Amino acid sequence: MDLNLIMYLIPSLIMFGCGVYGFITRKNMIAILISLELMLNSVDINFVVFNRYLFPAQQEGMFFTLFAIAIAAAETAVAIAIIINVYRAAKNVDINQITKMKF
Amino acid sequence: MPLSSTIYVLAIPLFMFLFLGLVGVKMPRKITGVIGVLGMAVTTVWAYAIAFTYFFGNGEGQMLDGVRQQVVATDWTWLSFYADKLVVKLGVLIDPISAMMLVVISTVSFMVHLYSLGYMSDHDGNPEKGFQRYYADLALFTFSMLGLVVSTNIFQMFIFFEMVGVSSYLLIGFYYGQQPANHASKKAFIVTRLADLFFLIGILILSFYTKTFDFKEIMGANGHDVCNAFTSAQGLTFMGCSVTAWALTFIFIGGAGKSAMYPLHIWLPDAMEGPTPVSALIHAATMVVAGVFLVARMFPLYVLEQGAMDIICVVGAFTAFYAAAVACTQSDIKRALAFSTISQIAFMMTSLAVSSANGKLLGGHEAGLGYMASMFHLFTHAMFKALLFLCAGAIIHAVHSNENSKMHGLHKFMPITSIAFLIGCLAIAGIPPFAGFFSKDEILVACYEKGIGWGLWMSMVAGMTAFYMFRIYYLIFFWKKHEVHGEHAPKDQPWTMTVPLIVLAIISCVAGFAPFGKLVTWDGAQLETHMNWPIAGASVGIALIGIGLATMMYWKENPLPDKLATMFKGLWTASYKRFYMDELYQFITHKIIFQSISKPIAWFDRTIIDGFFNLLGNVTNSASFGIRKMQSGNVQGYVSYYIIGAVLLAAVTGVVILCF
Amino acid sequence: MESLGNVIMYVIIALTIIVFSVLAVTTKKILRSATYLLFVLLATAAIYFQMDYEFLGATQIAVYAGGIVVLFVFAIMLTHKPGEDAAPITSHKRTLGLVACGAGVLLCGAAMLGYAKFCGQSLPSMSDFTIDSLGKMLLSTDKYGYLLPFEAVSVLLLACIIGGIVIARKR
Amino acid sequence: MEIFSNMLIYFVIIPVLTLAGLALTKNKGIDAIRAVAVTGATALVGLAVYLVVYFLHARAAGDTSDMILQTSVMWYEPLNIKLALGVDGVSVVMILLSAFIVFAGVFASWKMDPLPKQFFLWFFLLSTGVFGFFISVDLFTMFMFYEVALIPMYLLIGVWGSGNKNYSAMKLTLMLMGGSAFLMLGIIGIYFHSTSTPGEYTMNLLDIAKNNAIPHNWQMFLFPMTFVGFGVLGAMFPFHTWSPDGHASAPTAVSMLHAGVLMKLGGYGCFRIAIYLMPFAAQQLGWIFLTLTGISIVYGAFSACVQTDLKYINAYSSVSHCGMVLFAILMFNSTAMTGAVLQMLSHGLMTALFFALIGMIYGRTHTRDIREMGGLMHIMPYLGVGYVIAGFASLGLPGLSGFVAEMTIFVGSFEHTDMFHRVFTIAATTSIVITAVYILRVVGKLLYGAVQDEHHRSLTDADATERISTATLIIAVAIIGCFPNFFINIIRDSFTPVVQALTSVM
Repeated sequence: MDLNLIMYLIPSLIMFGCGVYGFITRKNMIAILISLELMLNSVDINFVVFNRYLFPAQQEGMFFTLFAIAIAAAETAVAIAIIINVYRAAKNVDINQITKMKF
Repeated sequence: MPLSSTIYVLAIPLFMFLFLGLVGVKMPRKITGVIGVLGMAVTTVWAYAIAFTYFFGNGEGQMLDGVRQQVVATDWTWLSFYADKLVVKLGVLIDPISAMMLVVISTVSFMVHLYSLGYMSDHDGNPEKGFQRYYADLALFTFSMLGLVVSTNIFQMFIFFEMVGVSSYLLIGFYYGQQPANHASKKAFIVTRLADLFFLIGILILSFYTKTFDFKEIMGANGHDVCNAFTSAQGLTFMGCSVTAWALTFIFIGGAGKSAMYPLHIWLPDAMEGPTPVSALIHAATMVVAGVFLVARMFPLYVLEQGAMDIICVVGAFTAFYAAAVACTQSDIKRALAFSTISQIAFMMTSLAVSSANGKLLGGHEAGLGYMASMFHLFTHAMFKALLFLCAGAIIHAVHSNENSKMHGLHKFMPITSIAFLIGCLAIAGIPPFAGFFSKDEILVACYEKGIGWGLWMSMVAGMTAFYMFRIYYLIFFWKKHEVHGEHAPKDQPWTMTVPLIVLAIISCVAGFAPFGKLVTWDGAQLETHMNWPIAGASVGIALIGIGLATMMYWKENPLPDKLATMFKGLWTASYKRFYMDELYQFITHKIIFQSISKPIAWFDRTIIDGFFNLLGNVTNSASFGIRKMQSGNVQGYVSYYIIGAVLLAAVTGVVILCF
Repeated sequence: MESLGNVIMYVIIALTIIVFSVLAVTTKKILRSATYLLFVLLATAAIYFQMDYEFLGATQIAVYAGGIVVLFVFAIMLTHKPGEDAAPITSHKRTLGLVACGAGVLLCGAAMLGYAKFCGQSLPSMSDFTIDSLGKMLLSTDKYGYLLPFEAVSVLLLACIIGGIVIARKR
Repeated sequence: MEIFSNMLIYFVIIPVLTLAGLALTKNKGIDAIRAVAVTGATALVGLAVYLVVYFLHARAAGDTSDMILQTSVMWYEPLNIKLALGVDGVSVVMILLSAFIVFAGVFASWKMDPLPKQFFLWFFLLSTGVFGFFISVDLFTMFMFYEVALIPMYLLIGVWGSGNKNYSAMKLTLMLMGGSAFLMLGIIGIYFHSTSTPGEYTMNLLDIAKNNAIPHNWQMFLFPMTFVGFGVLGAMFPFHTWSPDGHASAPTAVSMLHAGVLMKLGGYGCFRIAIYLMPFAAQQLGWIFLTLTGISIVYGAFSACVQTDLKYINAYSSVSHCGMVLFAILMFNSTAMTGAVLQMLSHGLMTALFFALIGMIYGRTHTRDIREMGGLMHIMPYLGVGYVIAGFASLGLPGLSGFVAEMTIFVGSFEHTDMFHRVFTIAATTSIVITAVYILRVVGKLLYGAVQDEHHRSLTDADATERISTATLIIAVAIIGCFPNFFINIIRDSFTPVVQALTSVM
């Protein structure tokens, strides 16, 4: 049995779908962030897999993923800082409750 | 006096209108009145001089082989619809009828101007409020009427038709503060406007085929040479009738509106709400004959179109009878006189129309007798009807009422007025040697020539005329002793009012001897007229019967009229109510035009059309409100819409790619 | 033909990813959610190893599994009482989420399977790609050199550090 | 700059300078504001009169070109948009009309309150658009000035209006904007078919007419677009409903300018763009619009019969009269079209007069409901007489402008060789009776009769500025009515190219 491109893409797709679902349904900000990480991760997988299967001579996909990981880390750090700050102000991380800055 | 100076006959009243209307308002009332009268006096003298020059002078081109020629004295291009053809000119056309009309209009107008000095003032002889406006409007009317009769083309005639309509509107509504005058003026204008609409359509049709408005170009000099375009258009038919018949009938309707032919007569009795001198000038002597004048002016064309002529004949004969029947029962003296006017104008119309049969003039060597008679009657009628109205004005001024129940037995108090009124009555009844006898006799002769039925019918109406005129006369001046109300007993009026009465009475006595046949004929050739003694005798006999009947019923107070009224109650009421024509019009205007057309249209506009556009607006609005909810600030919502949208877009693209 | 070990390895990885992804977004306890995320991330790292990208896998483990998940756990600890359940998901949102993710997955899946026959080949061999060349590429400015993004990311990280301090510092 | 040597550009520059002058005045300095406004308006009238003289002189000197005073300056190279100026007889008289109405409008809004400065600013911006429209021969600049004239309307009604002003302003602006959307589509379509050599597209309508390159099937699509676009502004049935509400809410001077000039843009555009450039479609589709305009004429008149608000009566009467303008334009012969321009002149002046008088009466009685007024002639004879004269002009009394215009239209229309058109003309003539009905109804109720409201007895007659405003218009109406040939001679030759284009496709 060959492990071909599609076989890696399918789990990645499902991971992405779960990320979308979680992002839409979750109310907890951290949970939303987790869903976001799922989506990012699935995209990373795609980059790598496409790179590896279709263009084995080049390394762009790999590098892209590398930078994406770095940026994801930065983003998560800032996001969590914001969440903690929000929690400090509102004693809550539920997005439905935090409407003070809306409108 | 050169004929080209006729323009000043028009210019003076126009100037008087502008002067009195703009400057006169600031001047003392009495002075404006005097200026108005003087202006009119000059106009009158000038008009007489023009008429004299035309009839008796021998200027260039006036007489040719014993035929009096039409003279175009002035012609100024006012409006050119097409550069070379269809040009509206304002000009002066002098021919027998317009010269005669100049005399009629200026005489009556001058008399009315003079008379109004006295009439339009209160008890102490001070002029009323609006005196300047009154004289300005009179001058405007005189100008318009003069302009009408000297028109060189049919469009100029239409223009002045409108102008007389407006000045009549202004004068009827002189007492605009009073509701009846207000309504009457509106009614007069709208009814005549409706008629003018038909006139306009007639002009449009006629000019479409002949490509000109000019009388001379359409009918040739003196009406002998009708242009080919007209005769060839007679062959074209529209809905079964020739287009020229349509055109001429429409033009006649225009004239019928001004001349108060049935069923467009309804404005005239109401127009009596205006000051009485105005009624004398406009609604008895001049404006109401504009329709007759119009038909007379286009007589050569009508002769060629027998269908239109027959319509005029029937309408005229019926109106004469109808109005006479109504006049027999009216209690308001001005209204009675108004119906008498309608009846007499119908005489003139009929007389014009009976002149021809099968496209040819009747009467052998007296061809065109009806035309001559009609113009003759127009002339005499203007004089004696103006006289009657001015007398009525004097009476009304004395007793402050139009109702004859308030009068009775005035003969002792106002002898001059009474005699003048009697002369007018005799003249209209057709008793020799007063003016009406001669003209009415010619008309009856013309009618008998057309057919014995027409003659008998018109003779009967002539008898009715004598009856109702003397009924009015007796009810005003005799019947019973006058009951004096208040301090003032009625008396003859000041000289400004009696002089016109006397002058007009004298004219009414002698005008019948004028050699009309030599002066005014349809083609300018002289016409030898002979007294037709059998017919003349018979008509005098009928008139005497009418007078006798009136004397029997109304000379002294007696129960006979009441008894007759109860005996023929339905007929009497119908006649008193003018055979319900006003109610019919009321129904048409209010119930049909306002309630059934205008209201639904206005509703349709507000509800359906406006509603549609409001609906568009509301739909957009509510759609926006619906969409606004999606813009909630909820990122999760945005993501889901984004994803769904992206998926849909991808799906659509995929389907499109797969399909093509 | 792949070795059986690889196939077994793949099955384990795929199952881990699918199961723990689903669990990560459905569990009610937020701390568990973070833990499941950790498993998913580790499985992802395993994919990278399978693809012969050892450095990437290592980074994944170090940064994601080691750094980010720990951050999550700290954050959760700070903001949540232990044992607290997440609020139940409203049915409206669940429908919306299911529709969005279901439609997306179905469409992409359909598209992918439509192209499946073009991807029949097995893992191609990769010419010598060593840490050495990777490091050179990261710091070179030639073609296939990544110095600029590298520096940009470093600036970004610096900004993040400062930003994180500024945001989270007590006032 | 070459463009500044053309006097036409000053019709735009003067209002702009007036705007600048107004901007410099202080908010409270009412005298300075009035002085600037009057100066600007007077300069416009003077220039317009000079233009007429210049035009007549040029024609007399044998200048037979379609347009005189042509100048063209490149404005936006990539799309070949130029600032192209030029006037023919029609534009000359329309400019004269606009100048007169702006002049009278300034006097009619003498006591404008509140914010007089801002009012005059918008007022002159509107005038800029109007004049710009009439002097342009480039589709783009025409459209631009058209929009410039439209937008101030919203604020002028919305801020200074009365009654249900927000609704009316919104409705008016939206409907006219809807019209201009059609129009823009039409103009873009024309642009891309303006020439048969690709890549040399032009917006200059004289060039487009000369190229005559719009394919017939495109004409059938673009003609309705442009005609409806302008027809909305010309209050064509069924797109007229903005007019009653808009006029009823607008302040006096705006009603004057709007009914007097802005609605004329519609008629002018219809013939200058829609018919001139697309004669084939005009011949093919003319009957549809002829039917609609015919309906407008009679429908507007009937609607006016039962209205009770003075401004509504006048607005519906405008629908009827403007319907006649479009009706005559669609008759495709130079007499009827000349009549249409005369009708534009006449209706412009007369409606402006009406609105001025209504504004003055409303300013005194604070009601426009004719059921609540009566016998005003006793109290304010000057205004009363003015109203009667305006009414007479409207119902077509000879000697005033309405008669000349209507008769030219009727005679010209009836000369059409087609029976359908002639029968329709007869149907349209009935409006003269209905017009008389509603005009006399108003006059009878409003001015005649007894005084309805005793409080009205203390009211005053017109003051000096009001007299200037109305007298200007009355004199203009009378001049057109008495000496129509003067205007006809200016106008008529301008239609030669249009009629030629129309007959060539028969």
